[in-house]
Amino acid sequence: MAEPAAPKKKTDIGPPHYEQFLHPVVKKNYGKWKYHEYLKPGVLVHVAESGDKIFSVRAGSPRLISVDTIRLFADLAEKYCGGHLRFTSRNNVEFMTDQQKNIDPLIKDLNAKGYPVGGTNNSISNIIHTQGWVHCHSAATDVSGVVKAMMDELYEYFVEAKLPHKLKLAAACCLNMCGAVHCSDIAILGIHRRPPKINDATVANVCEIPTTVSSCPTAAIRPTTVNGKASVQIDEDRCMFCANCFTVCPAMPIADPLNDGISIWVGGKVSNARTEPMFTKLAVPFIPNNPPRWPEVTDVVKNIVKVYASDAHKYERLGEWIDRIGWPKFFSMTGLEFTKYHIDDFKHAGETYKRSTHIKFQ
Amino acid sequence: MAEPAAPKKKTDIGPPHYEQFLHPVVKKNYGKWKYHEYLKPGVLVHVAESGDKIFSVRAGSPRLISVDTIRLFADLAEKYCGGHLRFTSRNNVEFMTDQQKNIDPLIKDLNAKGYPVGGTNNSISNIIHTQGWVHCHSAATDVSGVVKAMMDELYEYFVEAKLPHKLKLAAACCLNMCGAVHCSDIAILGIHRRPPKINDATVANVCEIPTTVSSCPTAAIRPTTVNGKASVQIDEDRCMFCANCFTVCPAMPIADPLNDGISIWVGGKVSNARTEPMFTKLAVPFIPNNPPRWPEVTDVVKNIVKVYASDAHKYERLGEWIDRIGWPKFFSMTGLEFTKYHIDDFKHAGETYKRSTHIKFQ
Amino acid sequence: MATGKKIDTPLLDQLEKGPWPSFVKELKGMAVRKPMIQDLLGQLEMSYREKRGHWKHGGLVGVMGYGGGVIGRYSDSADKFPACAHFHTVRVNQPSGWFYTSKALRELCDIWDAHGSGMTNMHGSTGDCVFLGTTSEELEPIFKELTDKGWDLGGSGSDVRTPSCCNGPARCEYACYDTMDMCYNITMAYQDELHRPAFAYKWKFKFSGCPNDCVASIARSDLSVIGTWRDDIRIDQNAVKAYADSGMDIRADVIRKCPTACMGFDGKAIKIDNKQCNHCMHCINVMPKALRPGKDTGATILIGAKAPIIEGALLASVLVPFMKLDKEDDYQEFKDLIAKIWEFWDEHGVSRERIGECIQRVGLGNFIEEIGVEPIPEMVMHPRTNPYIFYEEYFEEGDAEGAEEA
Amino acid sequence: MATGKKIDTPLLDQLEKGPWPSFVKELKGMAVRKPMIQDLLGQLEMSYREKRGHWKHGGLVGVMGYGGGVIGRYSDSADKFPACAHFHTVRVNQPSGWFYTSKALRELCDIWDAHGSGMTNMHGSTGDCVFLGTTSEELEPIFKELTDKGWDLGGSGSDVRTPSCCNGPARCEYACYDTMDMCYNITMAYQDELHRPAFAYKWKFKFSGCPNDCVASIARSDLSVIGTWRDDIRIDQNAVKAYADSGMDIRADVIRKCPTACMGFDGKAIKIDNKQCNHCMHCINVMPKALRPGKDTGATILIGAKAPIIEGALLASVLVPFMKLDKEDDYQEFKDLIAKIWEFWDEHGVSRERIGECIQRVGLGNFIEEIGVEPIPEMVMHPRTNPYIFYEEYFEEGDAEGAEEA
Ligand code: SRM
Ligand code: SRM
Ligand code: SRM
Ligand code: SRM
Ligand code: SF4
Ligand code: SF4
Ligand code: SF4
Ligand code: SF4
Ligand code: SF4
Ligand code: SF4
Ligand code: SF4
Ligand code: SF4
Repeated sequence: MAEPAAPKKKTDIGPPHYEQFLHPVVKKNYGKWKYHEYLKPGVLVHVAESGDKIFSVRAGSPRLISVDTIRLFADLAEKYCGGHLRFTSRNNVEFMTDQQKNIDPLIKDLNAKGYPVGGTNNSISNIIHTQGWVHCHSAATDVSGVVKAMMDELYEYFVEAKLPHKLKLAAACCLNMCGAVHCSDIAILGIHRRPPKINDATVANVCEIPTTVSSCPTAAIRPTTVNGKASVQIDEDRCMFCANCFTVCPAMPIADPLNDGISIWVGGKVSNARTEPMFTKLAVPFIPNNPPRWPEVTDVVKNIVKVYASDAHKYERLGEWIDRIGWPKFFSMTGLEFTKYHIDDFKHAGETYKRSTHIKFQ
Repeated sequence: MAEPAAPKKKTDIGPPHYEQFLHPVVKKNYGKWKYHEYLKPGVLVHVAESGDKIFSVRAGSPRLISVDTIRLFADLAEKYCGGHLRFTSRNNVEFMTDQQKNIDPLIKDLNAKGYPVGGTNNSISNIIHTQGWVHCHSAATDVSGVVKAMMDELYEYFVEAKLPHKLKLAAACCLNMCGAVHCSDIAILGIHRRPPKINDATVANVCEIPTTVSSCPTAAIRPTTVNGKASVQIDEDRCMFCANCFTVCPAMPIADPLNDGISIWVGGKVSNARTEPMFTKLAVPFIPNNPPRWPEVTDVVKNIVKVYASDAHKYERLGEWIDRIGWPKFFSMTGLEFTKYHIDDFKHAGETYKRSTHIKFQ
Repeated sequence: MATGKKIDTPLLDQLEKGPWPSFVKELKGMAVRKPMIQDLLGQLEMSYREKRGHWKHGGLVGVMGYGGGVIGRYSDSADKFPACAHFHTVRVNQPSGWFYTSKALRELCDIWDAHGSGMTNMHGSTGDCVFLGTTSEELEPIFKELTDKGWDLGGSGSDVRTPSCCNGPARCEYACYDTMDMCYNITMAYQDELHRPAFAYKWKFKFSGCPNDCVASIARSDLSVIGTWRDDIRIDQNAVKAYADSGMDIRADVIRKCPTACMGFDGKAIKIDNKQCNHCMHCINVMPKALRPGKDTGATILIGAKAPIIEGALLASVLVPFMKLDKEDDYQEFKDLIAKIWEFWDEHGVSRERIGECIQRVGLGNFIEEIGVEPIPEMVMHPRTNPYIFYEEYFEEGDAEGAEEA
Repeated sequence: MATGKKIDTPLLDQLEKGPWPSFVKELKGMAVRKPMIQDLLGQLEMSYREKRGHWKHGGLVGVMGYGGGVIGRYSDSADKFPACAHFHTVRVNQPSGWFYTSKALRELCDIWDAHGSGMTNMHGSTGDCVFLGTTSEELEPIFKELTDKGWDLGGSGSDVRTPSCCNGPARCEYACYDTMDMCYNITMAYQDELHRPAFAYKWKFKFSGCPNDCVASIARSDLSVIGTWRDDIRIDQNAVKAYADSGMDIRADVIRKCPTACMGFDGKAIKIDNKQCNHCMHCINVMPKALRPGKDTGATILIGAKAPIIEGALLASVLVPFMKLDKEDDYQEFKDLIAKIWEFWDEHGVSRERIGECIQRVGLGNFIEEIGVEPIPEMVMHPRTNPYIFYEEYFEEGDAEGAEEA
C-alpha cells in the first residue's frame, strides 16, 4: 500500500551564494587587495590594486541578539553602506563602505545605540563563547554572563588598541569546549568538580550500559545492580569530571551548584605567526560560580591582562611572552598560586615535566 | 645446630677514596681552577687561580682492553706523569702532567703504540658502546666491531678538531640501550626485526607465564597450551621486537641472523648548552648486519657527518643544526629515505605530528 | 502552553549595566512580545540564583528528510516556565564569510520572528546563524520558509558540520586561495553528508586564506585548509623605505622576530632567504604595504583538530604540505583526497571517535598508506624517538637471499 | 675445561686493520696466554660468520653476602669453545672521576690476570671497571683480593648501581659543587643498597658539576645531580676585550646564541640580565677566561631518566631547582630527600618499574605531595593543557558554606 506522494520538498539547496551579498567595491576588487591600514580602533581600510578602497567599521555585539537588533544593524547598513555588512569569526558586526565620510556618523549612531566600535589591531576583540545556562544542558556556568561581566571590565582594551599585540579571549561552559578555549590567549572554562550522581532508577531505561561504561576515559564506571535494576557505579577516585558519561547517559547528571565553577587558562594561540599554534595552559584551577558578575574571575583576568600589557614586547602574544619570561615568573608576577593541579597527570603528562636544567632564579 | 662462624668477610668497603689518586697539582688546586685552553687536538691545559697549570693528554682507547694495555698506560703515566692518569666518561684515557715539555714525547710514545691523541674540542670523541656479541645474550649486533669500523672511517675527526662543534656518537646492541644512544648526536642501535621464536617445550619450566605475558608493552603475548604443556603465543602483528619478553623469559629467543641488524639515529644531545637536552630521532630504520665492517652503516654515518660539517654553523650541535634547517632538508641533503617507519606510532606519537603550517618549500 | 508572565530578575538586571552591550537587554527587548523569552528570562534568573542550568538532556527533533540542523531542548521546569518548555535551536547555514545584505538579514528575521523566539546567535561557534528557541511544531514551517527564500539548514550530529571560511579574497590581501568559493563549493558538494548524519562522529571543514588562520581552523576542524605560497615573498623596497622613514624599527619588529632568522635588513632594503622562510606571515603582517605572499599560491591541508573530549585536544596536523586548489577543476584533487579519507574512516573509525583520534589510534603512517599518500618528513615535527618500529616484513629461514616476505 | 686452541679468525682479522686501536688486537694479545680468550675469539668469529651472538640467557652467580656486582654468562657453544663456557663479568666500583695511579691500576691488573681472562672494559657504561670473563670458582678469590687491596664490587640487578661523576673540581673550572666528594660520600652511604638488591628495579645516581653534564646524568640516571648557580655570572671585562681583540666574533658566537637573549655586547663589555639567564653554560663555554659561573653555587636535583624499555626513554625532570650541597652537613638534606623517595618507591613501585615510570604512573603532583615537596612551576615545562583535573575535594549538600570535605 503505497503512501500518497507528498509534495516534493525543497532540500539540500545549501546556503545562498555569497556573491550576491558582496559590496560592489568588494566584488570588483575581489582577490585583488593590496594592503590594509588601521585608521583608528575598529576602523580598517583595505586598498585594492586598482586603488579602490573599502572601509570597514567593526562593532561589538553580545552575539546573543534579537531580530530587532539585527534589523537595527540592517538599518545602519542601509543608511551608510548600501546595505552591506558582515559578521566576523568573533561575532562582531562589520559595516563596509567605500565612503570614508560615512565612518564617523556610522560610529556615532552605533555608539548611541550602545554598540562600541573597536576590536581591531592590538586590542581585545569580542570573546568567543558558547551557550551556558541559556541553552545547553551541559553547562557548568553561564558564559553569556561571564563574558558580559568581563567585557565590561576589559572595555578599554576593545575601544583602544593599546596592548602589545592582539589578545584573543574565549569562554566555554563545559569541557566540550565548543569554541576556541583550548587555543586562546586567555580562556574561561566552566568546570565540574564532583562525579555525576547516578539515577539508579532510570539508568537501565534511558542509557545503554555498555556504551556508558566505555564512555569513561579513565575507566571509572562499572556496571552494577541496584535494587535488582541494572545500573552503573563510579569509582570516585578515578573520576575527573569530564561529563562524557553524561553526554551518552542522561541519567548521570553532573551539574552541581555547590561544585560547578570556572577555571582560567592562558597562553594559547592559533595563528602561525612567528611561533607555532599553542594550547592554553592552566592558570587557575577553580573559582566557584558567583553570578551575576563573577567578580573573582574578572579580577584574575584583568590582572593577567594588565601584567601582560606592562611586560610583554611589541608583537608578543601572551603565550610568547610567557615562553620568554618563563612560567615561574608568570606565576610570581600575576600572584597566582601554583598547585599540584597545575601539574599534568593525563596521558602525555610526562612530556610536560621540565626535562632540563634551564632554570631562571629570581 | 649453629654452623661454625666463617672468618668475618670484608664487605661494603666501597671504592678507594679518590684523593690518593690525584696528581699533586690537582690536589693543590682542587676546586680552584680558573680556565682552560685547547693547546692542540687531544691536549688541554687547565690553569688554576694560583697560576698552576695541569696539562692533559687524551688518547683514544677501544675500551675493550687487556691488562697488558692497562699496564702500558701505567708505564707511560709513570714515565711522564708521576704515575697519574684517568679515564674519561667516554672511555678515553687521559694523562696528566704539570710539565708542558712532556706532552710531545708522550704523544709520540702513544702514537707509536697505536693510540691516537685527540677527541677534545670540536671533534668526534670516542664512541660510547656496549657489549655486543662479545658478552651479552641480548645483542642484535656486535658494537665493538661496528665502533672499530666507524672510528677507522671517522679517524680524521678524532685527531683533528675541525667540526662545527662536538659530535657525540654512541652505539648499543639492543633496545635496552646500555649507554647513551637515546641522547647522542649520532647513534647506532642494534635492532631485531622478527618476533621471538617460542620454545614451547621449555617455557613452562624456565619462565613464569603471567610475568611473561605482562612483560609485553603491546599486550602481544597470550598464554596458551601446546601439546598439553603451558606456553605462550605471540600476536605477530602487535610485536615491535623490543625483546622485553626475552629478558624475563629465556625460552623466547629473539636473535635471528636473517633479521637482526642496525638502525641509525641522529640529533640527540645531553648538555644544556643553548638548547635543552634532546632525544635522538630515527634516520635509518634498518640495515642488515654485514660484519666485519658494516660498510653500509659506516657509509651512512660518514655521510651524515660530512653534510653536518659542511652546513652547520659554529657551535651548532647536530640536532640544533637539523632544527634550524628542518627535517625535510636533512633528508634531502643526506639522501636518506623517509618512510612510514619514521613516523612515530607509539604512546605519544600524536605529539610528533607537525601541528602547524611552518613549512619550508625547497 | 501558558503565556510567560513578567517576573523580577534582580540578578540578571545587574548585567544590563556596564559599557558592553548586554544580552540581558536583548532578551528583555524580545520578552516584551515573546512569552517564550519572558519565561526564558525567568528560568535564567532561577539558574543565576541556584547556580545551575535547567535544561533537560538532549532530545531528538528535526525536519523531515534531514538528520541534523536542529538541536532539541526541553526545560526541566516547564511547570514554572511553560512558555519555554520547548526551546529548540535551528542552525541555518550562513553564507561564505558571513557576508549579508540588509535585505537578506531582514528576510531571516521575519521568518524567525514569525515562528521562533526572535533570539539568535549571530553566529554559533561553528559558523551557523543559530536561531534560539522554538517548538517542535514550528520546525517544518520554518524550514519551508527558509528554503523558499534560498536558505538551508546547517549540520549537527555525526555529519559534515557547516563549513566556514575567513573573508579571504573578499576583503583581505593575504588570501592565498579563494576561501569563499571553496567553502561554498565544498558545502554544496557535501549537502547529503551535511544533512544526513552517517559518520562515526562529526566532521568539520574550515578554510583560512593564509597562516594567520582567522577562522582558527587548525584548532577546530577535522579538515583544515590554510592558504600558503611556495615561491618568494614579494618585496616592494620603496615601501620598505617608507616604513623605515615613518619610524618603524624594522630590525626589532620584523627581522629579529622572524622565527627562522632568514631575513636581513641593511638599513635600506630587506633580503629574505626564501628557502628558509617557513611562511609564518609575521613580516608580512607587520609590513603589508611592503611585503606580500608569493604568487605560486595554494594551501596546506591539515587533518584532525578537535576539542579535548575525550583523549585530549588536538591541533590539526599536516597531511599535504602544498596543494594547488584548482577552481576550474572543481577542487577535484581535494575531493578525491576527502573521498579516500572518508572511505578509510568508514572502515576504521569507531563511534564517537573523531578522525584525529582515529589516526592516532591506527598511526599516521598506516593512515596515509591506506589513503595512498606518500610519507614525507613535512608531516612530522621530527621522526620517531622510540625504537619500537613495527617492521612489516622479515626474512624466513627458507627465503632466497634478498627476498622479503609480506 | 679443555684448553682453547688457536683457530683462524679471517673475519675478525679484518678488524685489526685501520688507524683506530683494535679490540681484536687486544683480544689476540691476551689469547696467547689465556685459553679463555682464545676460545672467546673462536666464538666471536663464529658470531661474525653466523651474524648472531652465542651467549645463553643470564645466569645467577655472585659472591657470598652480595646480591650484585657479577653478571653470569655462559656460552651456548661450550662444546666447541669449552674454555669460555663460563664467562662472567665482575663489576668493580671505580674511584670518583676515574682517577687512578699506575700503582692502583697494576694491582687491579694483577688480580685480574691471576683469576680472570685479563680482558676488561675501562669502563662500563655505568662507570665500573668491568672485568670480562671468569668462572664461578674464581669469584670469591677475586673478591677477597680486591677487598684486601681496598676495592669493592659495583652494582647490578635491582639495587643502587655504581654512582659516577665528572671530574668536576679536580680538573674543571666550571664545577659548581664537589662532584667527586659527593659521589664518594653517596657511594659509601648506600653500600648496603648497592650490594644487596632490594628495590623494585635498578637505581642510578650520577653527578655532574655543571649543566654541560659530562656524565650524561640527565639521560641516564634515576637521580641526577647537576651543578648550577643562582647569583650572577662573573665577568672579567678585560678578558672579554682580549677575546674580542684576538678575533672572536662575540656577537655571533656568544650573544646571538644565548637562548634567552639576555646578553648584550657594546663592542667592549658584556652585559648580562642575570634574572633572565637560564644557566645554559653556552657563553661560559665559549669564553672561559672571561665568564665564570657565580659564587652562590649548588645543584639542580632531577629525577627519573632511563633508557626506552619499556614505556619509552625518559630524560630526568626537575625535582629541586636549587639545593645547596652541604659537605659539612654530610649532604643530609639530599639524603633525607632520597630516604623519602625510596620510602615512596617501596610502597608504590611495581617490579621492573623505574622511578621515572612510577612517577608518570602516579603523577608528579601526587609523587611530590607524598614525599613532602611543594609544587612549583620550575618542575614543569608548562602547566597542564588538558582540563582533566582530579580535584580532590568537593562540597556536600549538607556542608556548611565554605567548608571543604577531604
Ligand atoms: C575579520 C577577521 C576574519 C573574518 O573573516 O572574520 C579577521 C581579519 C583580519 N585579520 Fe585575523 N581576523 C579575524 C580573526 C582572527 C583569528 C581567529 C580568532 O580570533 O578566533 C585569528 C587567530 C587567533 C589566534 O592566533 O589565536 C586571527 C589572527 C590574525 C593574525 C595573527 C596575529 C598573531 O601575530 O598571532 C593577523 C596578523 C596581525 O594581526 O598582524 C591577522 C590579521 C588580520 C587582518 C589584518 C587581515 C587583513 O589584512 O585584512 C584583518 C584585520 C585584523 C584586525 O582585526 O586587526 N589575523 N584573526 C576576524 C576578526 C575577528 C574579530 O572580530 O575580532
Ligand atoms: C551551539 C554551539 C555553541 C555555541 O554557542 O556556538 C555548540 C553547542 C553544543 N555542542 Fe559543540 N557547539 C558548537 C560548536 C562547537 C565547536 C567549535 C567549532 O565547531 O568550531 C567545538 C570545538 C571543535 C570540535 O568540534 O572539536 C565543539 C565541540 C563540542 C563537543 C566536543 C567534541 C569533541 O570531539 O571533542 C561536543 C560533545 C559531543 O559532540 O558530544 C559538543 C556538543 C555540543 C552540544 C550538542 C551538547 C551535547 O553535549 O550534546 C551543544 C548543544 C548546545 C545547545 O543546546 O545549543 N560540542 N562544538 C556551537 C555550534 C553552533 C553552530 O553550529 O555554529
Ligand atoms: C673529560 C670529560 C669529563 C670526565 O669527567 O670524563 C669532559 C671534559 C670537558 N668537557 Fe665535557 N667532558 C666529557 C664528556 C662530556 C659529555 C658526556 C658524553 O660525551 O657522553 C657531554 C654531554 C654530551 C652531550 O651533550 O651529548 C659533555 C658536554 C660538554 C659541553 C657541552 C657541549 C655543547 O655545547 O653541547 C662542554 C662545553 C663545550 O664543549 O663548549 C664541555 C666541556 C668540557 C670541558 C671543556 C670542561 C673543562 O673546562 O674542563 C672539558 C674538556 C672538553 C673537551 O674534551 O673538549 N663538555 N662532555 C668527558 C670527556 C669525554 C671524552 O673522552 O670525550
Ligand atoms: C655492561 C653494560 C654495558 C657496557 O658494555 O658497558 C650493561 C650491560 C647489560 N645491561 Fe645495561 N649495561 C650497562 C649500562 C647501562 C646503561 C648506561 C648507564 O648505566 O649509564 C643503561 C641506560 C640507562 C638506564 O639505566 O636506563 C642500561 C640499560 C639497561 C636496560 C634497560 C633498563 C631500562 O629501564 O630501560 C637493561 C634491561 C634490564 O634491566 O632488564 C639492561 C640490561 C643489561 C644486561 C644485564 C642484559 C640483560 O638483559 O639482563 C647486560 C649485561 C651484559 C653483559 O653480559 O655484561 N641495561 N645499561 C653497562 C654496565 C657496566 C657498568 O656497570 O659500568
Ligand atoms: S561548551 Fe559544553 S555547555 Fe557550553 S554549549 Fe558546548 S556542550 Fe554546551
Ligand atoms: S565524568 Fe568522565 S571521568 Fe567521571 S565517570 Fe563520567 S566519564 Fe568517567
Ligand atoms: S645494549 Fe642490549 S645487548 Fe648490548 S649490552 Fe646492553 S642489554 Fe646487552
Ligand atoms: S618482543 Fe616485545 S613486543 Fe614482541 S612479544 Fe616480546 S615483549 Fe611483546
Ligand atoms: S586567514 Fe589570512 S587571508 Fe584569511 S582573513 Fe585572515 S589574514 Fe586574511
Ligand atoms: S614569513 Fe615568517 S619566516 Fe618567512 S621571512 Fe617572514 S617572518 Fe621570516
Ligand atoms: S659537567 Fe661541568 S663541571 Fe663537570 S667536567 Fe663537565 S664541564 Fe666540568
Ligand atoms: S649561561 Fe646561557 S642563558 Fe645564561 S647568559 Fe650565558 S648563554 Fe645566556
